[in-house]
Amino acid sequence: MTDLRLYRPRVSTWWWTRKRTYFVFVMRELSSIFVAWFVVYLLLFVYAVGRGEAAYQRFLDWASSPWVTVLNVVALVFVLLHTVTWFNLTPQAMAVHVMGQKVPAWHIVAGQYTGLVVVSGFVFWLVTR
Amino acid sequence: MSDGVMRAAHDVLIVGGGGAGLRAAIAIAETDPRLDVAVISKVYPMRSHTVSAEGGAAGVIADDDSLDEHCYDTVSGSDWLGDQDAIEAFVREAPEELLQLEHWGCPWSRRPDGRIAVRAFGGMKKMRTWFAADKTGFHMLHALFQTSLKYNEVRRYDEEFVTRLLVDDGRVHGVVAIGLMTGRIQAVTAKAVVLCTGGCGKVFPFTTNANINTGDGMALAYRAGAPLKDMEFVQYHPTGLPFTGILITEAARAEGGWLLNKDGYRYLQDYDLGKPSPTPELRSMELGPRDRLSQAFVHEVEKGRTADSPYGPIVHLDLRHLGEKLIDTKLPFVRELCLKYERIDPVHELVPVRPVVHYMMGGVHTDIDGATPLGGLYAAGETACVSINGANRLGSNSLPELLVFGSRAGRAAAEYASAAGSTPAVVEAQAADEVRRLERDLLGKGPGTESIAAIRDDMQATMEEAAGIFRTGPAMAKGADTLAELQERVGNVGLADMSRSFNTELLAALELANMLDISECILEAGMQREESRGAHQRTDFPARDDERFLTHLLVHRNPDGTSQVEHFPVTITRWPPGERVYGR
Amino acid sequence: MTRRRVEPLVWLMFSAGGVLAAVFLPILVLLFGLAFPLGWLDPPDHEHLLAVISHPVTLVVLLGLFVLMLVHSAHRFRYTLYDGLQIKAQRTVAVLCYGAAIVGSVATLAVLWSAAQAS
Amino acid sequence: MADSIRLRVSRYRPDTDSEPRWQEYDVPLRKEWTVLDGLNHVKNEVDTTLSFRWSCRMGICGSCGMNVDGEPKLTCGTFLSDYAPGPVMIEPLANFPVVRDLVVDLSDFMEKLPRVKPWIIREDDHRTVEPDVEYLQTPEELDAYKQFSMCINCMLCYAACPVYGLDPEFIGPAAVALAERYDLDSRDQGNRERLDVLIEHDGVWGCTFVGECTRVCPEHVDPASAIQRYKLKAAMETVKALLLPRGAR
Ligand SMILES: Cc1cc2nc3c(=O)[nH]c(=O)nc-3n(C[C@H](O)[C@H](O)[C@H](O)COP(=O)(O)OP(=O)(O)OC[C@H]3O[C@@H](n4cnc5c(N)ncnc54)[C@H](O)[C@@H]3O)c2cc1C
Ligand code: SF4
Ligand code: F3S
Ligand code: FES
Repeated sequence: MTDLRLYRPRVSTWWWTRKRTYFVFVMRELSSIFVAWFVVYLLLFVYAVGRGEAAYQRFLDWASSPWVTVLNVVALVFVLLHTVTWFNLTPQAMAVHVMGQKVPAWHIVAGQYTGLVVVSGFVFWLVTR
Repeated sequence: MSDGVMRAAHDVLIVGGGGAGLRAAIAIAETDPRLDVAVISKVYPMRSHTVSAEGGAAGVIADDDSLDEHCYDTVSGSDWLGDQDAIEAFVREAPEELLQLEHWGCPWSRRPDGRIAVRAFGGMKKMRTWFAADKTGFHMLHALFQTSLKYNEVRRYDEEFVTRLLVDDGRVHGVVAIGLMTGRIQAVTAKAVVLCTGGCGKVFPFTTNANINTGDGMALAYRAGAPLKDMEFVQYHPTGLPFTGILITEAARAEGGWLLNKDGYRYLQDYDLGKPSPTPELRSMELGPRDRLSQAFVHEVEKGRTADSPYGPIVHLDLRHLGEKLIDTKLPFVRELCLKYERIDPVHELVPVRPVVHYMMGGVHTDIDGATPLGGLYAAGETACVSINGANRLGSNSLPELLVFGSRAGRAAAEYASAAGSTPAVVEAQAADEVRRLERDLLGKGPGTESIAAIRDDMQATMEEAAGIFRTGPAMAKGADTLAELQERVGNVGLADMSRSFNTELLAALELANMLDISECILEAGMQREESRGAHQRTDFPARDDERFLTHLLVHRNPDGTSQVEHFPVTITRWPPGERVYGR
Repeated sequence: MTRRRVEPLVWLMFSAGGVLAAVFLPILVLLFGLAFPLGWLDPPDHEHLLAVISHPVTLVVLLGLFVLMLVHSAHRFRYTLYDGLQIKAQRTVAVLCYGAAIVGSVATLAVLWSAAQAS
Repeated sequence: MADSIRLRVSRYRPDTDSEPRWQEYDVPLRKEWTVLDGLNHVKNEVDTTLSFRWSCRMGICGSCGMNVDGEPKLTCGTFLSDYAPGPVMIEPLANFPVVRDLVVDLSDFMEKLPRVKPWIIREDDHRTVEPDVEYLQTPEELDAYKQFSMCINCMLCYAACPVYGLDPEFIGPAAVALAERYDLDSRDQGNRERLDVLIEHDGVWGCTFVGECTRVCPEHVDPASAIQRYKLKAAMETVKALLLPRGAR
């Protein structure tokens, strides 16, 4: 009788650099950092607004400093990655039925982009009015 | 056990985890939950060859259908060689079994009102073939396998290869098996053993069958002293893809596909199979029985009316007129297979096809309850010959056969096991012998002068030559001589692989030995049957001869390894032998 | 009855946060992160902003938005640490991630509340 | 087209090797040859000691999965010509313990599968048929679960899923797809029982929706979808249980 000597491969720490799809996945997940960053940023913004005109102005000055700008550009890229991937995955995550018929995936995706446009328009209107 | 042969003991041991084996296991678990049942299989059950079945399973359910009509189609399809008592039981129980499977979750295709849908099939006068699109066997097998998981009492030995039956005094007491992962050889004893090891298509070079279909169960039974029945009847399916031998299901023709020769002519009309009509007619033309269609192909080759391909002559299957929608709903797998393996889209193009070895009508001789003449040994499924298929099986009769006779054999084995005594001590010595044979004569032997693959190729070529769609006495005799030489040569095979773990070379050697024995039986029986009936067509005896051969042939193994053929009466109940009429 | 577990609820919040982040963040980052500070657009005047922010509806909306987005990112980051860096101290990671989200949520409440009082 | 192609095959023999090593073979390159045909050529003509699983050679038995150039593939449906001029790297399926050469150990899945109760559960648990009574199911009801019933247990999805690679406790894509298959079957009433299993920590929650399982699935089962849908269902059930305490369902 022989004992089984199984070879158990180890997953390397860098597994996600080996394949494009894995890499995109990890980038997608890292968008979470920038989501958190922007929540913090917005909080600082609200805080400044609450503190008065001068604080608000100081905030805007700080926000236009190069490093904050760079951070926000990167954040925008990751946030867009989040939006696109999230929209693309939604049809997989839920099956929507309307009158017994399964709604085709592209309808759901298109619906979300419509939502994006409407929400963006509304926010834009609200703050620039 | 002495000699360090590991041992496990059960009440009933089922060899094979395909449709028949799993059905038997569940039947036993349901009959008597106290019985200790085990299933041993050389592949994981869901890999068994039942998974490949495409077209469907016949069972009378439609309002305009009747049990008698299914019986008659099967009897005439068998060229009157099927046992009519078995056929009647089969036809009666098939719908119940199929419905049972429906209750176990099989996703049968449905009619708009939610009832089971049925389709036409070759040689059947009514629409009675249940189907799950064109992956019927896959869905049936997975439904059975998954359902079997709920019976905790069913023990499984997955990926264990049975090499021998343990027999004492005309009774079977278990098996010896090699665990593939560990290479461990162990004896598994049981009060009753049910062989459900499937077909043996791999004895031929060009077959729809999977790699595992090496007829192990037939060889095991034969060597243990149980006779094989009707081995000369090998079914050629008329529509296999060239090169791979992948099956294009008969359902493609049942849905309205045409067979065309190189001139685009529906040639079947020249072979007494009816007149062409635009929509499919039951028991006519493309919906004739498989033996007749395959024979017609050979005649077309002789007339020079087939097209050429790198892999021999072909004809065309035309599905274009069915339209994309029908193909995608009823025959999606056919389209997928054509696209992948032929790079052809059947929606727009003709599919090249040729006859291909598909099914073994013969097998281990059993009675209507799956019992073989050996005490405690049962068989069911393609490895068994009950027989309902006689000289030619009708498409879609095999899947329900697995269920009906799987259940029956399971129940009978359970009953036998409940009454049987304990395992005699002599089987220990036998098991030890077998371990020695495997370890010393095979694993320990070292390199030899012959290669497994070369002998296998020669065997397959010999069988195609000698036992093809048309046969002659002299060709079969010559084939038998070649097989005898191959039996010699196989003694000089050595194994380069001496490791224990997953030694597939050892398996190939054991399977080759099994296939050689089966090949000999096929030719032996073929030579004895001096007539033409169903799938056994002899150009030197072109007519059916009910006087001499309305009988089964049983091949027994003599102690010296030679074989001996015996006649065994066919049971006729209500349908006296008549002419097989199709298309009229 | 199903055993009560927190995973499903956290996951639900994660998903809700994901949806909100996907539809709200692009425009918010664009406007507040880049366009206003860099002067691509004239920043809204303080009074208008204060009015919007201190409106009770805005308060509730922003609170929901921020909290859910924080949970979203905490949850996602937690699994990124598990899988991407194969961090074995899973419990610690979870406590830190969700802890941060909770701290952030409390801060959100405080900031929003004080801003609302300011007007 | 060149007339031969090189296979770089991962070999591991537990009797002698402590870890896998590469071995190269040149095989004929023919347009109708699959990777499996190449391996069989090696097995029959070149090196009889190479071990791998295969059976149906038509993409339905699920036994021939291997990593081909790093992607989990059914080798019987993967053509050598797509990798010309080569070499083609052939490794055992990733994320599983290797038994020998290209053969991996599937016991983990075989143990997990029964946990999700992949069989029809009925309150009136019939063990035998009532003759003539069929459970009706309309084609639409069939379509609801059909896709998830196509799984051939080939394990490509497990080989592709990094989460499974990192945490073998994770029940994995195919098992959840099969649970979902029965949940969505109009004949089944076992949702509750399966939920109790999948709502556990090593059930669906480990999945971070990498989506690779779906991308590599040869049968278009879309297990990623099954898992996310399951999460939604589990979450809804939990909310319901919170809002309606004491089993008011
Ligand atoms: C391509 C194809 C399509 C078909 N389509 C149809 C159809 O549409 N309708 C129809 O009615 N019929 C069809 N058939 C026929 C039918 O599928 C088979 O006859 C049937 O599935 C055989 O089932 P079985 O249970 O007897 O054996 P299998 O399913 O072949 O199972 C055999 C089992 O035995 C085990 N085994 C074998 N040898 C050993 C050993 N030495 N030790 C341990 N275990 C062993 C194997 O592991 C396996 O589990 C088709 C056949 C083919 C090839
Ligand atoms: S879900 Fe797809 S990839 Fe996974 S085992 Fe099933 S068939 Fe294979
Ligand atoms: S790849 Fe793995 S993480 Fe989820 S979506 Fe598929 S199971
Ligand atoms: S050999 Fe069956 S799936 Fe490839």
